[in-house]
Amino acid sequence: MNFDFSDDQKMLKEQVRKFLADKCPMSVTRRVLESDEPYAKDVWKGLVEMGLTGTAIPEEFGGLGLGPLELCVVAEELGRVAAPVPFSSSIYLAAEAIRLFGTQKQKEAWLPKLASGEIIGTVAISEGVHAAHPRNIETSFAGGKVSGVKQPVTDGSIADVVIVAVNTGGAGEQAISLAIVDAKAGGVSTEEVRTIDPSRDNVTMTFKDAPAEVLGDKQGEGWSQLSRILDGAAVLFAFEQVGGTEAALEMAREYALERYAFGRQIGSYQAIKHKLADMYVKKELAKSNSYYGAMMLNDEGSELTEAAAASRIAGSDAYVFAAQENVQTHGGIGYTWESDCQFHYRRAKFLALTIGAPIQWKEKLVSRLEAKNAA
Amino acid sequence: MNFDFSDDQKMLKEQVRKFLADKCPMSVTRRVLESDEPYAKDVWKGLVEMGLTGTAIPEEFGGLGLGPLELCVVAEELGRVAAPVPFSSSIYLAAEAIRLFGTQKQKEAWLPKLASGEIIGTVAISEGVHAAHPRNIETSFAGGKVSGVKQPVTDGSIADVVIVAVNTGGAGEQAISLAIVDAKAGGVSTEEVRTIDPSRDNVTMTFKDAPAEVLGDKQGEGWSQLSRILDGAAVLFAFEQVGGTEAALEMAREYALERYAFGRQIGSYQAIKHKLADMYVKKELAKSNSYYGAMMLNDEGSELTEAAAASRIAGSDAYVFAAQENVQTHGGIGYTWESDCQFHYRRAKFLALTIGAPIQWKEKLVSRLEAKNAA
Amino acid sequence: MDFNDTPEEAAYRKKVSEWLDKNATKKADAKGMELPRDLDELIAQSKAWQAKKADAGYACITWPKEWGGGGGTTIDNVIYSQEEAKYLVPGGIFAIGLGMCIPTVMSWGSDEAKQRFVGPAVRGDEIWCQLFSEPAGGSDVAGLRTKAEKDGDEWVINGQKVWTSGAHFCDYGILLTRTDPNVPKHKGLTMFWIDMKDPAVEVRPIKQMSGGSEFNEVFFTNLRVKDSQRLGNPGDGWKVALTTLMNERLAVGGSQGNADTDDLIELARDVTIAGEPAIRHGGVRERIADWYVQAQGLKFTRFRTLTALSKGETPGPESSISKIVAAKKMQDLGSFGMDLQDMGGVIRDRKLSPADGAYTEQWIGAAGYRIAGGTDEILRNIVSERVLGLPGEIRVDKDLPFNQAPKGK
Amino acid sequence: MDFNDTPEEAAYRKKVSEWLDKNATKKADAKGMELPRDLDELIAQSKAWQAKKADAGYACITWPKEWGGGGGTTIDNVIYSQEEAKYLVPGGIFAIGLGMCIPTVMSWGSDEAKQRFVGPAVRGDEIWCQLFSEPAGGSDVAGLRTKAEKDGDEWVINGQKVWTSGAHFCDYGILLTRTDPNVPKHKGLTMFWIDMKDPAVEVRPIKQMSGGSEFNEVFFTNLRVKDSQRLGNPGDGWKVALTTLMNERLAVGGSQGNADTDDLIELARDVTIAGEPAIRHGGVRERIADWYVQAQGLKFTRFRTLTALSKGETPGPESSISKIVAAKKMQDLGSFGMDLQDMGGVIRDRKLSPADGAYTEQWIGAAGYRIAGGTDEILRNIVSERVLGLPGEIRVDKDLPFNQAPKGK
Repeated sequence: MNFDFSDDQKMLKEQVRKFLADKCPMSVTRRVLESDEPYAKDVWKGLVEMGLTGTAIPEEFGGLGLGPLELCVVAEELGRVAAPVPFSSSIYLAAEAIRLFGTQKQKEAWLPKLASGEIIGTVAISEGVHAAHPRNIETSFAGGKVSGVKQPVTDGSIADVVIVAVNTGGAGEQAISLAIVDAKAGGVSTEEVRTIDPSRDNVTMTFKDAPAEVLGDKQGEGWSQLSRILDGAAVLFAFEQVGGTEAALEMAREYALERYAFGRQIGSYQAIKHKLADMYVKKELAKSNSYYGAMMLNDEGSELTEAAAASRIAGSDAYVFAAQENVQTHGGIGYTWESDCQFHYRRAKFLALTIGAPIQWKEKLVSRLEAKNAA
Repeated sequence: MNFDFSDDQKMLKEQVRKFLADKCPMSVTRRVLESDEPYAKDVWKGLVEMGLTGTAIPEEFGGLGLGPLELCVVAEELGRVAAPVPFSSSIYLAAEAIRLFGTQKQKEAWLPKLASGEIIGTVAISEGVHAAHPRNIETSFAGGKVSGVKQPVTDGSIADVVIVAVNTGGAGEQAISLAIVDAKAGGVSTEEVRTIDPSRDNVTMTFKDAPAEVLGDKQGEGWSQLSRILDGAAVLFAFEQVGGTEAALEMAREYALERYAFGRQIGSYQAIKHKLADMYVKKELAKSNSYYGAMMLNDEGSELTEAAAASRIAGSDAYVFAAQENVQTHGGIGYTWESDCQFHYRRAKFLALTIGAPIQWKEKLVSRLEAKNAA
Repeated sequence: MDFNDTPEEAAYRKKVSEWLDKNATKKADAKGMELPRDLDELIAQSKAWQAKKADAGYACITWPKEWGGGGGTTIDNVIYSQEEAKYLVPGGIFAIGLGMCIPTVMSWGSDEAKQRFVGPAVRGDEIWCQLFSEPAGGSDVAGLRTKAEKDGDEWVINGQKVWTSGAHFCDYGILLTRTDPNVPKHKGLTMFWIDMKDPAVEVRPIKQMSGGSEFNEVFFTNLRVKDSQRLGNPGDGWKVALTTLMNERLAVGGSQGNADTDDLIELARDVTIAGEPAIRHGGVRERIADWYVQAQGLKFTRFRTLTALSKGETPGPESSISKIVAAKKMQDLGSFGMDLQDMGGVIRDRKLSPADGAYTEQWIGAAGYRIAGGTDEILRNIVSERVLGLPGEIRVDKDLPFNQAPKGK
Repeated sequence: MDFNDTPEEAAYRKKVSEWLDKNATKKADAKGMELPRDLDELIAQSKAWQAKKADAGYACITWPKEWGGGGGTTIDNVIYSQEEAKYLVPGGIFAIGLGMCIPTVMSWGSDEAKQRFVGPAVRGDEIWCQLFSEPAGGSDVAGLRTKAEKDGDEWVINGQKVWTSGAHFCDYGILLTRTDPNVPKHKGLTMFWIDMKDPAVEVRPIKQMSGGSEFNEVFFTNLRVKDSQRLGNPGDGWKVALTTLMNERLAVGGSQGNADTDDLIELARDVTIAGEPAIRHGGVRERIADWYVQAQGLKFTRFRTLTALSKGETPGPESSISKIVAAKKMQDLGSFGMDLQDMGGVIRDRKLSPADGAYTEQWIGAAGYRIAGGTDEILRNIVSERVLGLPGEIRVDKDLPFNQAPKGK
């Protein structure tokens, strides 16, 4: 039984944590949120220099050739500071998509640049407020050209390469493919879209006959590819959520210890004590589920989908709860613009929705449990 | 705006409350629960003598000719003491069924005896652990004879007349009729079935060619009749649940004031204070919904079904929560057989299930809301 | 049991709606029309409308006529509000002044003060705000630190207030200060009325998480007020403040967010879960049922309160539960509405979002609503103590001089 | 990151399972077989099995060999338990004695006491119980009132204990008494070991709401014990008790009820909601997902703890959350399983109910499980104080002599 990260992985975590504590305090997140700056270039640059963008990219493609476990510890630290950088879009999603399903040629073309941070990638799945599904993805791919509108696309205004879920015709899931679009090769325009978390860049992305090629060598496999890509991302997002939960709990804890009401620390009232205990309980459940998700991801285990869904459900529940009750613990001051509480409040919900809402993941999970139970 | 009971109705409530406080303390409920006694005959006799069994039965059939509102105030008091009597089976269900849908002849045959308490009635709907539905009611009615097995049937071992949901063939809801069976006319046998609330009588009732006639003059209307009967019962059950919630909250409150831990009344700890506040909030929501249910029932209003469902959902939620947290507030002693906490714990769940679980009623409610919203 | 007016109530309602028909436009008929977004215009319109109401006896309906009120009953007031709500008329900016400040002046002010201020406030000529909360206070209002020191027959005031609604357009305010730090905190307070236009008063808007700014910080630098501006005796400030606070939680209790179960039904028809219409999803349906039952429960709890009022009884404590339920429901329903939009739920743009963006706005707003005018936790304390009679919190600072009580940073 | 044993662990596991194969029957192969329902038979079988384990070094694996233990590591102990759980063997009746009582005797007892009691307890020849809780105590264990008065070199004990597991078949017990009511409550306690068969000890079973009787009340009427039966100094009883209590919450933490999400899936396939299969109902599916995630979370939290153990680290506080989650889940899942059976959900008859009546039994049992060995509320206090470092409760009785502290009835 060795259900823990290795000493090397823990050391990596410590390095990332130190770097972000130093270079990415909440004031940086605030700067990006309040300005037109799409992301914190200085922080991103530092992460690139540490080689973290290449963590899980094979050495032959310019990465460090480490695995998902290392990516998980990085994710937890990025989540802890609500880092305003395109790491999840470029690495958990775009790079992983190409690493998993790209042809040798596609890997050679894109992975080295993504690893080196020379370019930024993202994925474009959603087409508005309707959950993406083989039946409602209308963006088309024909004759090597993609046309359609994706919304929202996270980090879309800064993305150089976009993995786009497209409809290539055919029945059910076979209708969907994933296309690689070079965002700088024309036919792609973006318009900023306002979201609940302006510390992350989001756009409406319009494709007009944008040159593209299918990811991998076969069409019609996009839906199952997307499912696997999102399973992996769900585990990594869950580590960001665990980190964020820990940070929100720590903020609430510190305030509860320093703030006095009626001559007592507010942290001495059971309403606050038990609220924080509940945050802690949810955080531990999320952490333990995420550990298993990390292990399944690392082993490409047979329970990856269940473990990923469980990580996402527990992680979203923990972070949203902690972020909400952190504001509540702070009282009026916690609801002001000046307070840092808002960054977790926004990011928690952003993470819980961006790769699909928990209620959708619960469906995915239970379908699997049903199948296993029937077997 | 007069959203309250009348002074006469409040006076009636006071009388019933005084009588039950005197004649039906928890020791009586305990006596019935611990013995083979199917119900508290002495209490029942008193209720009959006060004419309460005839409350909502028209004078021409030997009742007091009062309405549902009066029945509601009686219900609240019966619920407060978790009275071990067949009032709900005989009056809210059997008598109401006959009053609403019986022929003149059927009313003349049964209502006077039900009003006078000379006989006891009940309904037989469920056939085991599968929610009753036109597709799964197998008890048959043909050639004036009912055959089949109903389980559980509340107050079945003491019932003289039973309204039975039967399958008379045909499609969908038209397959269902309600039959009146004279339990003493042969063909009916009962076997006691153990339930979570032994202070109420419950049996498996077997019909073997039991002589019967259809309720009303037409077959195939049973399902819609049953729906209306259960709407009315839901409101009356909700008043029992409100009464029970108030009693459980009062028990918890008294214990929280008299019990000391670490040198303080346990009622001085926020974990207990806020728990009891939550009980109070749920109780008030249940009460307010039930008031509207009572008004709709009294007016046969167009929103009766929505109001009844809302009363049942809020009432079940409030009483089950209050009963569970009353045990929790009492700690170890609350879990002992000697404690009276168990009577609310049992009765709360019993009431929440007996005329259908809340999750079924939510379906009924939302179907109506959908229809209205579409309109 | 019915929703009908008594004959008297019906007559009054008829009179009111006839007057409203003459003097205002029904929302139903007001297509396209809306209240001015410009604050100055809005204030001007509000003042004009308030004056009209005062002339007709519909401003401060329950107050005696000699004070410019309507000399009516509480239920008259409820009926008027129900009817006025059907019309497109400005309102709100006088609520705190007439609901909290002026009643305090009337109970504790000098005859001169009453003569001077009540009339103009009723007519809407002058607007009032309430200055109690402080950064250090929060739920513990009496923990305030703004200092007032006697200097001849004047008082010199220094300190800061926070969460003051309307401070930037108000003419006057009632201000709670600490005049004696050497006695326990509830005993050293004194109340004054002040001129908000005094240069020694600085108002700064507070930006909220939502981006809006409905509240202000107010700073006092050597603000000098006459002893005659005192409301009640020195040291009686807390007793005076209770007159005011009585009404606050009612005042806040209103808003429950825009989106409700009907919107949710429409949204659920439009979006899908695992490819199926969300409205067919049992979990969505259970939430719709639960929130509908809560909304109905609150609505009919209000009706029970109104009934008590119309019988001349003082309403029961039921109303105290309203905000506990409404605030959490507002947050959860908003949050779930966003979930139903899946990845698109992060969008905060009224044009792109269902229900005009209501889900997102109420999810954000609820974070403040769960705190404003009494947090969830304070309200549960109030219910358990005032309604259920459970013991109050242990007050370690009860008998300590304020300047010796533990305060943290 | 993996679930594999280290080579040492694997070797030990192999040794264990080979021994178990020789000496017991796998549950998988034990069709029809079951442990005796008769208490005396069960005790006899339990003692025989415990003796066998002791001979093989599998009783008290972590204890030194000279005390009859196995001289093994904590993880050895975990591995043995994991393996033994696969076999149909009696266990449990020694848990409190060996988990709580004997360790207390070993830390605080005289050499004679250790020599006399440890060996027989390890072999299962003698069974021990723990006598701390009292009617007046509850969560406040130190509030106990059972009196021990010195009389020569004996103590005379009068009073009552409650919630004592196994008192009716135990040979000995450790008893916490109050020897000085004139000092604050934690300071006036003294611990003794006692002979449960002494005629001055009366054991009465407690009937639970569930109908079962797993606990007892124990009454002492002029029970005389030698001063040599004292464990620790007079007045040090609380310090001694902490040795014992350390382990209790772990001991209780186990049971989570029988029915879990797999049973729920099967039940939901069988029953209907509004005529449709309940398994298709999104609300049912969400609950299955949520409870599955909780169960997995608890399982992998245990794995994290085991990993810490196998690395020789002391496990983190994670384990303290287990019962908070498990107890409420047990109650809610049981309750919902009953709801799915609709009107039939009231039936309490294993023959007529799904999952052998598990939903009903666990719903009733959970009412006690949420209380036993630390209520939900006490456990949240523990997490917030010991894990998060938030302030402890204000102890109004902290410095008061016990006989002057407020106690209510």
